[in-house]
Amino acid sequence: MAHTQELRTLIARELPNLDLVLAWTGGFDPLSSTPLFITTEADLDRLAVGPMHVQNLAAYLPSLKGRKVGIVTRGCDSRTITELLQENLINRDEVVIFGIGCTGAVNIRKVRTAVNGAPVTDVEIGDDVLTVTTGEETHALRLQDVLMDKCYTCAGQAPRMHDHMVSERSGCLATGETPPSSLDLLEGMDARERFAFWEGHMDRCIRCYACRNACPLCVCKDSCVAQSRDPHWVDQSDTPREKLMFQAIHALHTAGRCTECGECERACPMGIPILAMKQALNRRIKHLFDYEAGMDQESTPPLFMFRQQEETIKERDAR
Amino acid sequence: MPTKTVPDRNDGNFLQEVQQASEQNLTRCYQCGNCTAGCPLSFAYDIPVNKLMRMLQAGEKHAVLSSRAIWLCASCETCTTRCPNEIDVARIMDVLRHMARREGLVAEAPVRHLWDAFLTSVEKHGRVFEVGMMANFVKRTGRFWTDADLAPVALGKGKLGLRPHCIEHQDEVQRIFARFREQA
Amino acid sequence: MNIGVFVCHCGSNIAGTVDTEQVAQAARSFPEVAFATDTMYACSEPGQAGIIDAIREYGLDGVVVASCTPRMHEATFRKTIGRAGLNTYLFEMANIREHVSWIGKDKEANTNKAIDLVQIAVEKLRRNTALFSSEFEINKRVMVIGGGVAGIQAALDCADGGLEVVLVERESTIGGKMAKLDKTFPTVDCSSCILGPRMVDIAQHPNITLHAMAEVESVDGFVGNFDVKVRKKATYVDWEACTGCGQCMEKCPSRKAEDRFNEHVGTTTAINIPFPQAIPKKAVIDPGACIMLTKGKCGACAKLCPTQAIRFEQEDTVVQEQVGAIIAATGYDLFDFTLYGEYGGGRYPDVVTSMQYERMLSASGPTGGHLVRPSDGKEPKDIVFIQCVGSRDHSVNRPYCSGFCCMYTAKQTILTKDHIPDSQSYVFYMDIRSPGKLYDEFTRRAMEEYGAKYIRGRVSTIQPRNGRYVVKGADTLMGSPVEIEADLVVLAVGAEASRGAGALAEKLRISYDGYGFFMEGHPKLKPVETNTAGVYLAGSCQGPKDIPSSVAQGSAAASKVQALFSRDKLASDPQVSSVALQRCVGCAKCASTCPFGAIEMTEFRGMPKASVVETVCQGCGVCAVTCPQGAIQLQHFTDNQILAEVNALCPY
Amino acid sequence: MSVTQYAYYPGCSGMGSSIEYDISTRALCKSLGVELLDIPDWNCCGSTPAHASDHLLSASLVARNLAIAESMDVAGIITPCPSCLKNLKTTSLRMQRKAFHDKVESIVERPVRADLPIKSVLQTVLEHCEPEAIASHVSRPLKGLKVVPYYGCIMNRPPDVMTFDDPENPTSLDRLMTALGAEVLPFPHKVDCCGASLGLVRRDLVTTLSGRILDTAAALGAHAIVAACPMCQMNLDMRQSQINRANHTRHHMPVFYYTQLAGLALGQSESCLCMDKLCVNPADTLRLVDCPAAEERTR
Amino acid sequence: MPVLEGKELRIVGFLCNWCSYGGADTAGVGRFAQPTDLRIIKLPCTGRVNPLFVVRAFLNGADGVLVSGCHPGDCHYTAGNFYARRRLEILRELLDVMGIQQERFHYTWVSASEGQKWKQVVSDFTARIHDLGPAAAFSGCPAVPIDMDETGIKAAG
Repeated sequence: MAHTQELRTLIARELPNLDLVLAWTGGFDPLSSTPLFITTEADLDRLAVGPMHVQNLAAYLPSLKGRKVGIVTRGCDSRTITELLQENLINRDEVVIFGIGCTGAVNIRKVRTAVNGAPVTDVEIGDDVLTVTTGEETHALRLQDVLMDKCYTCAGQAPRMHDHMVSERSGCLATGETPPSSLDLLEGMDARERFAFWEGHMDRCIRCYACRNACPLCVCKDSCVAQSRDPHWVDQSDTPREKLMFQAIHALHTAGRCTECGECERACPMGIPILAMKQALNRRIKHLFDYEAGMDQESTPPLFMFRQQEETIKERDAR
Repeated sequence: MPTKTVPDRNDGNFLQEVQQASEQNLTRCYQCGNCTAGCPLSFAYDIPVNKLMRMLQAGEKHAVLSSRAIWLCASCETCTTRCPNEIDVARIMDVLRHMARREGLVAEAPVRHLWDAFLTSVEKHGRVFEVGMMANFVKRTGRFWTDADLAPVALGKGKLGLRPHCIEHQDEVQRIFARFREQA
Repeated sequence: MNIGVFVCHCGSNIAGTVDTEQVAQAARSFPEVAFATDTMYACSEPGQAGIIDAIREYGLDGVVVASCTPRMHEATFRKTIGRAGLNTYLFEMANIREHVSWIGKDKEANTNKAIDLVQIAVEKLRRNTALFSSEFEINKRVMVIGGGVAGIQAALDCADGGLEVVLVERESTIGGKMAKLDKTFPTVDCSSCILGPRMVDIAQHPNITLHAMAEVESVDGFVGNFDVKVRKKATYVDWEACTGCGQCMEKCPSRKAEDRFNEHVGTTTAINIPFPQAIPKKAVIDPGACIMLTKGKCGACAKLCPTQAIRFEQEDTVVQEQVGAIIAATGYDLFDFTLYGEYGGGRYPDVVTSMQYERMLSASGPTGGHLVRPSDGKEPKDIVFIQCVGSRDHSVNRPYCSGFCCMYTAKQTILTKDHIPDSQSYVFYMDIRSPGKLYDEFTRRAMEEYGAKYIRGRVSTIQPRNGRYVVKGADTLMGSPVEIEADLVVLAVGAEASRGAGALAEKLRISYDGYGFFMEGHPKLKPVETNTAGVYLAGSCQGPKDIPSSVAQGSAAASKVQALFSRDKLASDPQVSSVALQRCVGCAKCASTCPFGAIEMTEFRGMPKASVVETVCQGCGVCAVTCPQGAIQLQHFTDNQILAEVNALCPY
Repeated sequence: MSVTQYAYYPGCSGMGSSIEYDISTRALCKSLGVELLDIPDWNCCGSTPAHASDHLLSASLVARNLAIAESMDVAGIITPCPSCLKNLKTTSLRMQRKAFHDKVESIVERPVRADLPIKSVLQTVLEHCEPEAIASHVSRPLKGLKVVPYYGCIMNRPPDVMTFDDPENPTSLDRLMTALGAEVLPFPHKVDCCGASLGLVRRDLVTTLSGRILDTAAALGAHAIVAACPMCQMNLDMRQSQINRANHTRHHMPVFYYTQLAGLALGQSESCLCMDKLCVNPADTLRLVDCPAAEERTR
Repeated sequence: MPVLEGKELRIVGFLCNWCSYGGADTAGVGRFAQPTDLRIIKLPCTGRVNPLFVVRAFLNGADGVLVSGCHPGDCHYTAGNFYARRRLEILRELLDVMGIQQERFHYTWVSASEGQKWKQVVSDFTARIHDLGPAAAFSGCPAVPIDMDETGIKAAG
């Protein structure tokens, strides 16, 4: 495709000045994808860009601090870069951003569910239809129905900042009515339903911490309080209580920082809609402090500052 | 003056009742006398306002409710405005009148008759019909000389209509009175 | 750990509504509790001896006392276990008096709650570690803020004791409110005659540095090592050169300057020395009134000044002072009576405040000591005094008693009679508060010997009538309203917190009450201390006070400073934050939120790490909540200690 | 001037004893761009007789009017009468408490939000038009007229309910009258009670209280009293002869509604302003306005 | 100790040492009678209150949690309660997202002199929790979570 070619050209031009470039390539089957670390021009042949290439590559940036890195970025993931810059977790002059216009990010889990888990032999992307072939059968799926939940609250397909931009901006391919997202479901519940919702999902959690490991904003690395004795926030019992406790910890640690890239949910092997918890919290933070993470490099996340007069906070009665 | 035995006062609940009905904290009163000092009608009262407040604290129900002062209060709000303890004294005077009525202890009957005449007129017409109200008041009290000297002036100036201004939905106002009586 | 639990009866204070024996019984079943007993008065000598004996007999290495609030006796018991050889931080208290026995009526519920509180104390104690203070040097200089009589006393006492003192005064002269008074009660001696010599002592004392026309700008540091920035406001006069001769005042053409010293009874010159006994006796130009500074021409004073001291171009300067202790003695302000519309709200010229009246009584005041009506200069004959103006009044948010108004009003009636023998004073009062030595006798004298007529009741309104004023009040003892026609009405205005007291309290990091008065460490036992180590209080900044009390507090604060400085080094509070290096990822979020700037970013084996400056850390714990890894922990209040308490209370 | 619509509550006296207040109020509002829409089929607020008899009854009588006004598209409810105003405002305030609100609604049998702003005509006029702006419309300045402003006891009090002007020394009428060109004398009885509510039953008290107001006004050299309350005006004006008789005084003190004097200054005719309805004949006083020198001549 | 069956519910309080703990003491000294449900954990400052302590308490079965500190502007550490205010506001929202009734959590400011206010806060909050009743506990037999299947992915066309 033309814009893949253009991207290759852009990267090739910059590559001599860079230690490596983060991009995507195809995975084990036509649905999957995997990050690609480009160090030589030869690697460029494997580069692929499209709705199936969904990992938030910015997650790798903090660990590459100190090296000169190029990164291919779409709109939502660029917010992560902004947030990382804001928290001094990366340096702007060490990062070269290759911006692409996003055409929508497919939730592979949704596709696999739609084809009943059958091995996928081919995927074709039409205008707003994903044609998936499983052996003899073909499934025409409405792209809108199989996007990642984050796409339903998309704030813009193009990155908020970039050094190079692929000129051909396709825009999101999906059209039509948005199906109900997990966030919609969650917001529609009352407290008891929500509690049962989380208990149910947490019961399935296998405590693999893939959600945390995938999170680009988790700074704790190997020092996560979920697995320490000092402090000892979470015990090792396999109960929804402890697993929900961990999710609360992660939600508060990323409160006002989470850019809703959805890596946590994408990484979850059990398909637990953890992103919805963060989206819901973010909505409320936006309402409280008129703040959204990853929008402005110069601002400060709401929990690391205060105002003496908080106009939006009203004192409440104990009654 | 008879000795009063504390705490064997008339009615221990009286203070509570007044406080509840008026939503005021009467225990705050420390007898500075500002209410009495500012009251334009102190000169006419049998019991000065500050003493009424003291008697309330002491629970002297009968004496308070049968005082003339509570009927002479003009609701001018001076006491309320100036009370250093933010007690709405005028509202308490209102509440005392309500209670006195219920207990049948109205010391200034004409005041009560005037108000009843007024309310009767409102109930009947929806608005006050001044001439009718006056007639009703005179009938209740037999005070046929009341402002007789003013009537010709007022009539001459066209200030007293001889027919009531009835509202369209008198029944609504009448129902308000009826339901109020049911609830009371 | 071998934990001992001691459940105090506090006589019947606790045992009356808590089954203390059952509490001790329950405590024995808690993990690591080796010994538990109930005791009559844990804080008494035998009570403390019992704790020490038990520590030795049962080999206890941690103690829980369930008794009153730790704010009362935590320090006591820490010392007790220290005497028995334990680290003083291996101790916890369960507050089963203020939080249980005194507020709950149901004995079963109280006992149950007391057991819970003992349990969380035990659970916390199990995770306590021995903490050790480090020592640091003290800077043995003291700053006194405020040069009224309390501050003067504190400064002189400290200086006489050999300490270096920095005295900071907002106005151009020290002396405060007392310097404005004509006479003082109950002796009716001349105020400036007794205060004047003390003020001179301040000026001449070799140990005292005086910054007048100066305000505290910021306070950094901590007990023993405060770093204070003081803003010296521009006076437009070189005080080194000014001799205080006063010639400038005579020739100054601008005579419309605010006369703050004389409580705005009249105006004064733009260049001014407030009163003859001022210390320092230096001229100051009011930039708002000075013709040169407002219109750019005049300079009469500059031409005249024999020492060429005038500096129209002068600007504020900021000086830095290092001190080890601070005494706040910022005094009070007078209630703004214009809030009372019924008293004219300031519209009636002959309704004056008591302090204005005081200036009128003073021979060095604006009327030369002649009592006259401001409106027409005539001598008043009937003078009405109204007490409790801005005191004991909820409607103006001043429900407290200002304490000294009864006394000064009595004094003013006596002085009035002395000035105008054929005058008659009337005093509207609510209650006479005169509990000092010879105070009540003094108020009686005003009535009995000087004929002041006291009327018990408040005044509802003052209305002008034919050039005089009708004062409408009540005589509640008679049970009737009263009206008095007066020539002059004096409002005995109450005291309120000094302008800017709240802002200063925040700089000093001390608490202040809803009215702006500074909070003492304990209402009875720590009257001049604050909750911030090294900051002390003297005088009316803590609450309205008369002169003897203010002086006593000034001395008390000075002796507290002397005691603090009697050591060469201070022990730092070990309840501060500390960083577990292996967990810290160097994200610096803690450093960005620390209110004290106590966290520095350092490098450890090439990795960025947070590091706590122990002497600067105040132990609030904001950092511990900020750190996602829990790498920075507040000692004695670690995550695990608090979680243990939560888990004990909520065991699923 | 912009036009703002208000629900207008004239009050019963405006239909009878203070008809000139109602008429002159409507005229003033019209000329200043305050549009009055009568609350359709409004009923009596119950005045003092209601609140002195029962607070629930009083609130219920008021609430019916609030409910009707709430169905109109208006910026608020305004009334010229302080007594009505106090009842309307007190009810609206007390109805913020749910328990009381529900009780009242159950009696009125219609939903009442009690959330419309309620103001006096005086407040509305002054908020709508700064006195300086009004001054620019004056065609017949009240030059030479010395007046004392008499607000009455409840126009501004209790302050927590009325929340308008100063409860002890209100100045709104002063500013308005000054803007119209009159000389306003410092009047100590601005908010003192005239005793009007006792007029029918204890005339002796009224003559004492009102006499004091007239005495002071006369002693200050006032040509007239400017009133804002129909009760006060009626009391001081219609009863002036009774007061004179009781106190052995010979006051001849016209008592104008401020709306009448304002109308006059803004060029409305005396007949439109119903000057003839005043009991104490204001003709001589009004002549002063035309010709300030007249006062000199009459001396 | 378990809560007294039928009498009490489990209410945990986190109080700052300087103001609210002192306010609770003042209420005690004044013998202001209060409900007995509340158990107070003393912290130096509301700035030390990790919102996760509150989450922990709720997940462990607390029926109500109360946090109280110095009035804004009066913090002994100048800014602790300013941070706390933001953290606790966000916590309120998180609790709601998690399905823990927001009403079960309250934070307020009570100074050391406000014994009367403290009594009122404790009485009001305890009454509120009793009105709400015991908090929802983990059922132990969770409902089948809403799966992706149920979100209904339709075939295009």
